[in-house]
Amino acid sequence: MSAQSILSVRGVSRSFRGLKAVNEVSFEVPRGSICSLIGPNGAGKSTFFNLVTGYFAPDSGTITFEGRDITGFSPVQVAHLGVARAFQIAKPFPGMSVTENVRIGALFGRAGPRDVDAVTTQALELAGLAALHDREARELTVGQLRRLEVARALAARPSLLLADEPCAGLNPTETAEMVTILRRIRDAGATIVLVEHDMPAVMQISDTVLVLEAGSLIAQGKPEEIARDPRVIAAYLGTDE
Amino acid sequence: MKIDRRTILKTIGTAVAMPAIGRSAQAQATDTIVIGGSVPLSGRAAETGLNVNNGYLAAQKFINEELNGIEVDGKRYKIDIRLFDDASDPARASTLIQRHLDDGVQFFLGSFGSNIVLPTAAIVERAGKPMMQTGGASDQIYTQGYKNIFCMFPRASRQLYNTIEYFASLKPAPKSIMFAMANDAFSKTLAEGAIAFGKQKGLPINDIITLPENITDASSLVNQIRGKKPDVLLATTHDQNSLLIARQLISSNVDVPLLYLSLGPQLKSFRDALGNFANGLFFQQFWDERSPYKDAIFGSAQGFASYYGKHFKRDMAYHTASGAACIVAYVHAMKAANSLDPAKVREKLAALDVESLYGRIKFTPEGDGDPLHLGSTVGQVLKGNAEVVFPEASRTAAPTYPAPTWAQKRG
Amino acid sequence: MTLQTLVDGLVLGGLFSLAAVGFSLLFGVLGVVNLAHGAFVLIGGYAAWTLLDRFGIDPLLALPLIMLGMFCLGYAFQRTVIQWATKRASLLASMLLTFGFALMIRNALVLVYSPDFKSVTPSYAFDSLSFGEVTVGLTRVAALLVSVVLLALLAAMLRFTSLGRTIRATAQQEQAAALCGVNIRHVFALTAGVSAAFAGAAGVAIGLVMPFSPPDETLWTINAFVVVTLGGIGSPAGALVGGLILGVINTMTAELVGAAFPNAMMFLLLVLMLVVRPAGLLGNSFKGSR
Amino acid sequence: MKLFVSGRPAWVSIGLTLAGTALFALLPLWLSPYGVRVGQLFVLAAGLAVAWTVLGGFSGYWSFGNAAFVGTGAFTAALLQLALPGWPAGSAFALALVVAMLFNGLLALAIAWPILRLRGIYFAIAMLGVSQVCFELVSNIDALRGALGVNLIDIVPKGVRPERFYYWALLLATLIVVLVAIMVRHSKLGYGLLAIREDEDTARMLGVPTTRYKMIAFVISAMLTAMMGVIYAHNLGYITANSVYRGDFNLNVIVYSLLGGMGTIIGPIVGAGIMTYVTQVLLGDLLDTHMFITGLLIAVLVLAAPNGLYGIYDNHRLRMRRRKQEAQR
Repeated sequence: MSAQSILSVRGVSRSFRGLKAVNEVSFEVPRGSICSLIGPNGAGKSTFFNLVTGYFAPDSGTITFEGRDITGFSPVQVAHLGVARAFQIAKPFPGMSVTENVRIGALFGRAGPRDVDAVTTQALELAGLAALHDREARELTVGQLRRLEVARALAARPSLLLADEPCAGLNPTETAEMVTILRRIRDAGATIVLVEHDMPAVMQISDTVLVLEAGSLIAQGKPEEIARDPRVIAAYLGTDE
Repeated sequence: MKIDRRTILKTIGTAVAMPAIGRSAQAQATDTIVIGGSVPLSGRAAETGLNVNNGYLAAQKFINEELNGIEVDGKRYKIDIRLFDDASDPARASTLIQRHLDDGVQFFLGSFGSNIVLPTAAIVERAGKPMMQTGGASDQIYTQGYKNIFCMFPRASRQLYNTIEYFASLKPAPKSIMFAMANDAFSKTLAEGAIAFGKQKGLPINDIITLPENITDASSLVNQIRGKKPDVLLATTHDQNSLLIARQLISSNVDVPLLYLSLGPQLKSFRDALGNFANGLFFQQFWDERSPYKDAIFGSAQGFASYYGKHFKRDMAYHTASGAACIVAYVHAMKAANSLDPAKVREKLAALDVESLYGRIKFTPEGDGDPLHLGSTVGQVLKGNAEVVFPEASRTAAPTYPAPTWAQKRG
Repeated sequence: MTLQTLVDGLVLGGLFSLAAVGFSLLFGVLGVVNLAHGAFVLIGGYAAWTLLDRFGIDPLLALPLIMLGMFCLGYAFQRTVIQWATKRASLLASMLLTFGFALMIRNALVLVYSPDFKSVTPSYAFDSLSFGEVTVGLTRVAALLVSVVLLALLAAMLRFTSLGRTIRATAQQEQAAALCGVNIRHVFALTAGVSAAFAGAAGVAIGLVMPFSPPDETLWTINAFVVVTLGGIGSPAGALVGGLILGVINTMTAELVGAAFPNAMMFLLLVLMLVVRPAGLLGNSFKGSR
Repeated sequence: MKLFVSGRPAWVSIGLTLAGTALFALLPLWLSPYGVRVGQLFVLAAGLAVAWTVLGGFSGYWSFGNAAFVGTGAFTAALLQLALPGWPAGSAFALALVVAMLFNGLLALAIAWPILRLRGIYFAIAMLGVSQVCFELVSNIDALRGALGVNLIDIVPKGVRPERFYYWALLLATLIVVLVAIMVRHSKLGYGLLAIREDEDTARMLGVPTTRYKMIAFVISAMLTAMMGVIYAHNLGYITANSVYRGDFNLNVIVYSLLGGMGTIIGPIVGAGIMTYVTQVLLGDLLDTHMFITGLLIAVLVLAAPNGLYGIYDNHRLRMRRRKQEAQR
């Protein structure tokens, strides 16, 4: 493992009822980068997130985070080490205010108890939610909810943020906002792994792109390389074979 | 729908806003004697509660309507009985008893079940007011040193003395006696008292079976009887469970020469449910309307029974008579004291020794009924009627022992 | 004696099964826990008592009539009250609603029928059947037969009729069924009707073998809980298995541990079963177990 | 370590609670003894409901069996006092109270892990089962005396009216319950519980130690409920299993919370106040229909105001804000 990579995945497989959802996947995520995971539906992207965050244990292979083998750790343990996840379908706590939502992220993240208020405020500002801080989550729009999801994940002070389709369903303005927010997060020192379908957004912000198809990693590289890769094009558009 | 909800809320709002906690009804109005208390009218004890309730009301009705009240210290008073439903909840009962006390009620009637009677008795005792009751016979009530609590029944552990005497007099003598008791304070002390007395008498009490307070199935008891073939089974269970036990014994064709169900066969509904099969069943009988008792108010036991039958639809039970006797006892005590001072009335209650529709009313120093005068007799269902068969002095019919088998009754 | 105990347990279990299957169906299909179920059972028992006492109609003949009446009651209960509650509040809150109804029904029964116990005793109520060493009351056997036949009919109805298929489909995929043009409200109400009809039938069977009074409603609701937890949710087979096991455990505990302990054992088993296998032995026939 | 992590100042809630309690403590000086006893019922109901809220309201794990802890608390204390004849009343009471709370805490701890894996209705049913098991065992095992009943020692000091003494004792206990609930609510634990209620899986994802938190809340709730149970039992003076393992303790606490506002602390208190007033005062005179009306009330409540009075207030607040925003636009 290189000193620069924060997350390193070696030969990880996981199957469900005989179906290989993730098959012998290996890659490294460099520290401080934005790394996008793309692939058609059912390619194993969400399963992969679940494996890293400890929701499922891999059948084989190892996952190393910041030099530590976290294979088989529970979600709580993984979260405490500094991995946070923002869900594709935003799952804020609907009965709580925006601040309370983010505060929970901060409380159970790596901020010290005295820093909770500061971290919460900071996360709210970073996600552009400061003006909405006393709204209840159930009052927010889809775009605002998505940003709340990111803010809450961020408040945990993660060194690695796993963001599950943060731009899905957003209009172009909202997407642009989200891209800016993700960049700001990276600039503040976190590493981001992104699952995203919005190709323009992916191409805009990714440092590396990984392509999964049917559970296997079929390509990885810089965005412009990936865009030209024939296997990727075939996977996305389908072939007539 | 919004309108609906608003209307509902508004209605509730107005309903809630009306009364206030600290009502101060002048209870002791010039020409009425208020007697307060609780009865369980919902929950498991409601059946007995209703019987007691009707006894109280029958006495009140008779005294007010037929006698135009009672005379104490040269003045005529009507009786005003105020009851509430304690729902067998001790906290609710205590609260509502306190309300009566605050309202100035001087005389009390008790509820049913020792876990209700004891907490309320403690409050009434502390206030120095007398309480007559006919639903709390567990020994615990009479070992607290209370001075103001009186019960128409002897304490539970003494109630079956006549029954045990009867068992001891049986010929041929029973070779084996089985007890089945429900796990509630009353049934348990009732059985345990009888067992202790029976052993003292040298009776062969070989099996003691404990049942839960409420049962849905008596087959284990039936099987034990089938296996052990006791000559006598004495079950201290409440009527619904007694009926289940009887029905299962009949439909399993398991015979007991002497089947004694402490509570059940006294009730007409119980005998009706079993038809011919009820004949021969033994039970604990406290009262029979044919008893030759004279009564200063109703004239006689018979007089009470016919008055009750004329004015109330519900069948008579011994709890109805004992309820009426509570009021009769109060009347006697008040007249004897010639005063409505609760302390004086209490003195006279404690000293009471008077014949009534229910028998000779006399209390032990602890306040429960004198076992000799207010104890139970042994009853048996004969030709569909509840008869008293022991002791011989008060018998209305001769006992049939051993009772005919189920098969004979089928035929 | 152990064979006798086993038979006694099975006969008792038949009653438990019948008294629980309606509860189980409603729980499985609608997710509604009906705390008024025991009260429905009692309504059936009181109906049988009234018909026998006032009109001399034999309870077994009255059974279809009572089931029909209870079906209508259940249908109306669902369309008016429960539907409203589940739409506006949570499923857990709908439990409280049915608790409120249980209180109302119990109180109403006291007012109408007095708090006294009632006993349904047709002429054959005291006859018995003997098989070698084993003797069982005739009405108990009749009650068991009624249970088994009705449970089999219900199972066949769910499996083979179009109503049954619709109910099953709706339970599994509510939205998909709605898209296919199923009138969900109607199907749910039909299910509630069937549930109440079976509660009523159980009331008749219970009335035949034991006296009952209004406070018993709690008992039959809680028994239904235990049966469903033991056997599994939503299916007649689950109710049958759960009921029979419960019955046998009842009589066995009384014989082996002590007559006072069947209830304690029953609830202990309920808790253990929930912990080990919350969906019951046969699982939830409608939704995947979790 | 910072005690409170809440943005909303917990000290305000604590101050209000203390002030409110002081006010309530003075009430007996004006109320009739009957009023004081109604007050007892209210304070008891409020204490039990808030104790239930620590688990049920905050984390959404609705227990249908808190009577288990009322009863087991009462009987632990009663049996312990039987075993210690001749102890001075004060110390026997204190010891029994502490032991009863610890015992119930241990009982809760012992069943917490398996039972708290169940969710929703399954947890509710399992708790109902637990309370029934406790009731049946205490009733039917002779040594536990549930059937015969037990007398508790008299702890009322000379010269104090018993109804006032127990009113104050219950008030003090309820004050403790409410303070503990406020502390839980505003601590990290409280936020974790709320997160569990909103979405347990997400909470786990965010690093909330869900299992541990649920267990802690369960144990706290059980101990507080047992504390209320012990004082209630002393107030009765003599208890049987029937008087403490009461089915209405199981469901009423939920009714109070639903009426006042689920998940809040003031909600169950307000709910307990309203229901006590209605069922014990308004319906106290009714002989044979009060159960019907209580049932009707519960049904109407669920149908008309599924989120309780707090829900009505909350909706109103949201609507007002929305209107204001629209006006600004």
